[in-house]
Amino acid sequence: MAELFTLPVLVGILYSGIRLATPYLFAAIGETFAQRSGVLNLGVEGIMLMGAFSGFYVGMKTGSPWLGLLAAAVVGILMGLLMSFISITMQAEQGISGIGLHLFGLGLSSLLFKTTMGGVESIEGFKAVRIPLLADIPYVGESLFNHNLLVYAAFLLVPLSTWVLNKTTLGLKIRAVGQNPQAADTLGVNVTRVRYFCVCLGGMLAGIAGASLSIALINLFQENMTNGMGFIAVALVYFGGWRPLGVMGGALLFSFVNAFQLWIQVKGINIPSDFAIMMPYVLTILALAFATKRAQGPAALSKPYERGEN
Amino acid sequence: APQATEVPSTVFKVAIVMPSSITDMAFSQSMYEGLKKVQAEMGGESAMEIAYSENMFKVPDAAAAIRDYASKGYNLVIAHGSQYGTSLQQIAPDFPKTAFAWGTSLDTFQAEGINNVFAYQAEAQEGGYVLGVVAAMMSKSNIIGETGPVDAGDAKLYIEGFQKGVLATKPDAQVSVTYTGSFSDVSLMATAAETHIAAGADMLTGSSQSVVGAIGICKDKGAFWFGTQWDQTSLAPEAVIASQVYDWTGIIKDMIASVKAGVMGGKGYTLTFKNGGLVIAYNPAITVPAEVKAAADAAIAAINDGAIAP
Amino acid sequence: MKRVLNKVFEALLPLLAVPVAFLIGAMMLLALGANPLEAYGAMIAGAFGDVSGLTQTLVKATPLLLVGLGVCIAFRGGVINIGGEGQIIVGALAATAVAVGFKEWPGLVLLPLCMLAGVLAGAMWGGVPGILKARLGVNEILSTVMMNAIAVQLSNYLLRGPMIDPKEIEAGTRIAQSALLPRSVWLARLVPQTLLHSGAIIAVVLAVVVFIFLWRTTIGYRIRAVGLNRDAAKYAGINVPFYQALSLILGGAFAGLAGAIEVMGVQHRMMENLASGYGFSGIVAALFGSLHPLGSIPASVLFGGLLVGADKMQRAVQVPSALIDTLLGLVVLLVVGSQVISRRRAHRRETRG
Amino acid sequence: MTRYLSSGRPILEEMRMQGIVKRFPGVLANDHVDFDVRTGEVHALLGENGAGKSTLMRQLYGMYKPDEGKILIDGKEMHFNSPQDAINAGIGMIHQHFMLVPGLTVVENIALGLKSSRGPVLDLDRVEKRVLELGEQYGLKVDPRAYVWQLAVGEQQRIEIIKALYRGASLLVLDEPTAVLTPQEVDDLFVTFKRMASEGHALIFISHKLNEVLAISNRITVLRDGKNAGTRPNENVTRVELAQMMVGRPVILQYNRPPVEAGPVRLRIQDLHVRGDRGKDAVDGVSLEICGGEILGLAGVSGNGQRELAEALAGMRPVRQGRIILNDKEVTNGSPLQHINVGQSYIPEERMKEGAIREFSVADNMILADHGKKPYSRHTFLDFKAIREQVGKIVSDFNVKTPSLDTPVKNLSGGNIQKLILGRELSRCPSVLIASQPTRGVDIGASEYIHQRLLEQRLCGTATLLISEDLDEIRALSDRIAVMYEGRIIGIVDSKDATPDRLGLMMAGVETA
Ligand SMILES: Nc1ncnc2c1ncn2[C@@H]1O[C@H](COP(=O)(O)OP(=O)(O)OP(=O)(O)O)[C@@H](O)[C@H]1O
Ligand SMILES: Nc1ncnc2c1ncn2[C@@H]1O[C@H](COP(=O)(O)OP(=O)(O)OP(=O)(O)O)[C@@H](O)[C@H]1O
Ligand SMILES: [Mg+2]
Ligand SMILES: [Mg+2]
Repeated sequence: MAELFTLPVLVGILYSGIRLATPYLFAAIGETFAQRSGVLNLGVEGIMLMGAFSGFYVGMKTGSPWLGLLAAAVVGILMGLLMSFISITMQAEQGISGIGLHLFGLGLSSLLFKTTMGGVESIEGFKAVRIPLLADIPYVGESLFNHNLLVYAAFLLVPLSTWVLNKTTLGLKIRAVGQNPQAADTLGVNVTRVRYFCVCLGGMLAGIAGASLSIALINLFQENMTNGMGFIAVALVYFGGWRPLGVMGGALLFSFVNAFQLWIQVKGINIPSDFAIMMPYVLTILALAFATKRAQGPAALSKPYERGEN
Repeated sequence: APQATEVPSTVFKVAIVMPSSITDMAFSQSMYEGLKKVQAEMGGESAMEIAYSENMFKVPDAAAAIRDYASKGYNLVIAHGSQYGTSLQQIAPDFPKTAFAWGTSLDTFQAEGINNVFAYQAEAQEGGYVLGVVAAMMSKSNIIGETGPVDAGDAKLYIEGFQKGVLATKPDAQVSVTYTGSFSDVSLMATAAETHIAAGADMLTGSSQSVVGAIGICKDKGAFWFGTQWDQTSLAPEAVIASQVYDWTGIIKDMIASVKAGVMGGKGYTLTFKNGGLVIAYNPAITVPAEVKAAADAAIAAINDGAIAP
Repeated sequence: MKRVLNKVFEALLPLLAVPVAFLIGAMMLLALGANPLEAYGAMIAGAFGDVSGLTQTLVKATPLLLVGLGVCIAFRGGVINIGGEGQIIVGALAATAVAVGFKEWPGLVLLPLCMLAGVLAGAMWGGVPGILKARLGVNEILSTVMMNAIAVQLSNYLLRGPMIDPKEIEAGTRIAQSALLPRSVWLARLVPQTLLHSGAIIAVVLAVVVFIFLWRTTIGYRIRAVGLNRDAAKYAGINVPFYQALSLILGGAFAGLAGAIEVMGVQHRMMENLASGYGFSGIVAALFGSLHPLGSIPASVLFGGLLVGADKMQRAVQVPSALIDTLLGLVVLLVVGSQVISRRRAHRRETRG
Repeated sequence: MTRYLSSGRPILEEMRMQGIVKRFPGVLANDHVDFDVRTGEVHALLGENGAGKSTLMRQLYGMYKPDEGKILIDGKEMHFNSPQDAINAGIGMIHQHFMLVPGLTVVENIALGLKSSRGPVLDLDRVEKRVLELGEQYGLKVDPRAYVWQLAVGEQQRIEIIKALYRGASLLVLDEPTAVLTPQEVDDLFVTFKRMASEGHALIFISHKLNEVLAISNRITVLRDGKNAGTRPNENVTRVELAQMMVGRPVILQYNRPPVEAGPVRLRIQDLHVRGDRGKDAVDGVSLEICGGEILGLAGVSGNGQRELAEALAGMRPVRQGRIILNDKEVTNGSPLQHINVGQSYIPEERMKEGAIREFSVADNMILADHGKKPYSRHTFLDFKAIREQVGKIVSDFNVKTPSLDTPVKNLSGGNIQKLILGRELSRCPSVLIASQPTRGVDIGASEYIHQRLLEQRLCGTATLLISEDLDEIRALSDRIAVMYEGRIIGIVDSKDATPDRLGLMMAGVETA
């Protein structure tokens, strides 16, 4: 065990954990917005796949990861619009709409991949940007400040979204709509518009989350490459108590433990690999079980709003 | 209702049912492309027809597909996954006019009185051993990383063979093995590669369709990769040194010839260096020193004459 | 009578969205160079057109219905169980372990014991999130998602270690699957030469039982009360955390049974990917059935048929299998999206009446 | 020529609703109603529970669309698709059921939907300053930084009023704004309303309290069964006439309380300490004893610990210190079920949230606490025949107006839900009854009925704790009256000696001998 607590290992965990956390952060913060406005979107995974594909495809065809990112964001918004239309305008049960959206995204992304590309290819995605002075900090500098732009962006999203939720009129509307849409409605807040906005924002961020894999972290697309990340991201929203900072805590915990369990295997510690692989899942549950403060979710979460029905 | 008789006898009809997709750059693609090659040799679609069902990870679905193809009069139905064996054993007796094949296994169920099943298996450990020799000789750090999906089946054979090859060449080399617990988790596979590299590995290998994630990391970090099942050079010409390629054409041709001759099963095939089913494909863009290639060839020769049993 | 007819009509109305989904699918098929008429013909014929298709549909519908029943109970109790995947896996593992471990025992004892093992394992897998929620307020979406991943790894471990088929070790292939279950626990085939097994009957009977349980017993009453208004239920002396946990446990028990029945009726051994998708498809089936146990019966058959038919279609016109997921996704989206239309119709009808 | 209010908004000369029809499943809530209000007047709207008052006003505020009829403002026909449209037309509304977001602070609730002085960024300090000013000006005390979920209903009502004042509408609809206020607060509020009217606002005022209606309004319209039963100028009507117009029969406005032999002590509370939502002791050492056959009234301004006391007595809120003894059995920190099993009934203050399940049918709601007992169930199976029989009886005894026993409770009017809950709790023949605000928001006919039932219950030996802010009600029903102030019982007086003045002083925290 002692060999796990050496400096290179800890530095390695820090580096890998931050990278692993990036797609979770984008997706989970997007989902935080959707849920704070009262919409449970279980389709994050499908949106991520569509974002990953479109980001990759456009990036590959144009040679510009920036255009790929833009494409992923746009496709994410479109998927968000679809979810919004079904679950907000048509007031469908949100859980099942999300599962439908997931299936749709899963299928369509592979279908497009098959018909347009036919095989796995790789591209040059976003390059690591070393932040001059900070990256020179001994030990941790390289781990923290030598990443590609999307990694930084994911972490900057945390204070930004906290600020939006708590300090802006838009954030106030989002929080109100998620808790008591009728009250917000009677004050002239357009519940539908706020929810559309949040779900589409969530979709955009989920699209970017997918793209962060395909054009920044791994630089290729493969069918079903997110492999359940979208669902973990939804779970992390609950872990984080619907607060971006908490979500970041959850994403980092999950990712650090995941990075750690790989080190356990690399160092040849003698436990079955399956149990090592379980660790992040088990610890995430345990961490939440023993957390002292538990947040209350948005009261209107997953309840469609119809005026007059009250 | 079965329409077996309506098929013009000039066209040889082959169907294949696969657990992953025809573009997985691994197990399924290797078989599918093998069929395509044979088809081309036989004179295109007028001579041989290929039908496929991909992503059949649910065994009952695969069983339904196998039964369906058999009843539609396909001459040879390939169940390309060892998990399909139990079902095949139940289906084959119902269609004595159809030949079936399955792998990876060597059990043709003749002991159970079934005579229309071929079986095939790739001796993945052979190529693993040879690539292990190459990796050991080219490694500067003498640290080598292997990463697989689940510690079982073809992946296990390959990974253990590779390890043997390394240790036979450099007994003091350090080989560490990680598993991600999933055949499709591209992202965790990438992190596993990252971890191996951080632990000092300069030569990496791995199995399953999710290794594409690991290959990208090798490219970024300047480490080298060895592929298996499929020639993975195209993904990272600067990082992939060599791949063990499965060439199923020999087996396919033999099966077709057998069926045409009226022998519907009972043969177990192996994919080995000796019969040309396994090929080491070097990446022309990376110079492998002559003595390394010589050592690899020597290993192949030793395997072929039984001096080494990986 | 008219009222009932109206209700039935309104329940079926959303199914009119299916053709719309298929229309979109048709455009995709055309784009892929396939003939939509041929494709859909194959789909419908494949799912319902002959004995083989029909039985396959029912085979698929069985786990969907069982999982769906668990989903109904959980949703009625106000908890969202998306842990069906994991619960199926552990249910199947437990049934397999018992069957293989006591294979000499007479079938009369062993068969129910295997089912019980599946039920208990599923109940335990649902119970962990249930108790965590009741005792520590851990959200069940989080814990059930995590429990799914844990179950997969547990299964990986068992199937390549303690539970691996000794024959696999002998043969050196080491395929991760268990030994074959003794014949004494195989569920009887209802139609020879097909996979349709008596588990389908068990599922339908249980649907009726769940209906009675939820609407005719005090425990069911409490579960529904807790699901609709926790505060009021609490004031009425109902132990809210207990019934929330109970609904998750029962949800798990049904999924666990689905797993047990799947190995005993279809696969006859435990292997990887046994659950894949049923946990989620069961939610879809339950919701198509308006979260009503009896409604879940036709909904499961319909959804099962869709899955089977789509596979057939893929083979008939040779399009990538991804098209199936796309199409299913569209069907789900459009069907739930159009449920509001029948709700509004009902509302209008009652307002006039 | 448009005239303007002091706030700079245009004066709304006249609002006229013509032939309004609104249907709900099984109910004709508004049946060709004509109604109008003019600048400078307070027009009161009266009617039994479920008469259609709120429905009419919700159409005016754009929350429902009328099935038939027109809404005219200054002669121009309006089509309101959302509250936003109504707000734009100068209409404001205080809703009967609070439209507050519990997880937001008071200022956040007030700032919601308003333009911020700092563009997209909130400026809560500025809102807070203005809220404090308004509170000062109109005698509405609030803590702007508290979370709404921490507040008692009375405080929530004040926030609703401030919210409306802050927005400054030309036409203000007040749907039962006084239901949860103390008499003093009501007096202060009326001063405000009168001033607003004299400035040129138009006000619509809904209340079940006839004296309030007579005190404030210029004209009075009575709705009965969705129809306009008549509009009268204030000067020409009396309480009795109004009551008769509403109910269709004479209403007793005075009760007689025959003396009852006090039985054994049934509820004993000893030095009880209970934490409030704000973390401090909301109940701070309360001791009380109530005997069988006795009604103990608990008066006090809302927010002085009554809610927390009631919740602790129901087993819903942990007791930090002290004991609760029910029928000689200690139930301190016992579950609600334990309380129920010892023979306690409870009528919660927040009825929609805690007293009933909206989606459940009338029958299902009736058996909420007793579904596990005979005759409702046997061996865990519910007995529907027995349920329908019993429930049918309670429904007709308590005169609950419902289309059927299978109607979801959410389709009943609030007053009828109230009767349903009361019927349920009283028909269990409790030995101890905790009744929180049992007639709040209930029409006079129904209140009369509820009061009579409470008095009957007294005759058969129930010990009742009656928590109410309605001093008339407390004085009419109670044998003894305790006054709660800042978490303590500041005094207990015999109801004979409880003059309104004396109670008022005690409620303000002045101990009188
Ligand atoms: N959203 C709704 N759905 C169905 N029925 C409704 C709805 N809202 C009101 N009703 C019904 O319409 C009728 C009128 O209700 P309304 O709320 O207007 O009464 P009210 O006069 O305000 O009564 P109260 O004095 O109790 O407030 C009642 O019978 C009520 O049950
Ligand atoms: N707390 C609530 N939350 C949501 N809807 C409610 C609530 N209370 C009442 N309603 C709805 O309002 C409709 C009409 O009831 P209304 O608002 O007129 O009640 P009320 O009799 O005035 O209430 P109360 O007497 O309790 O003040 C009901 O049918 C119900 O659907
Ligand atoms: Mg009302
Ligand atoms: Mg009322």
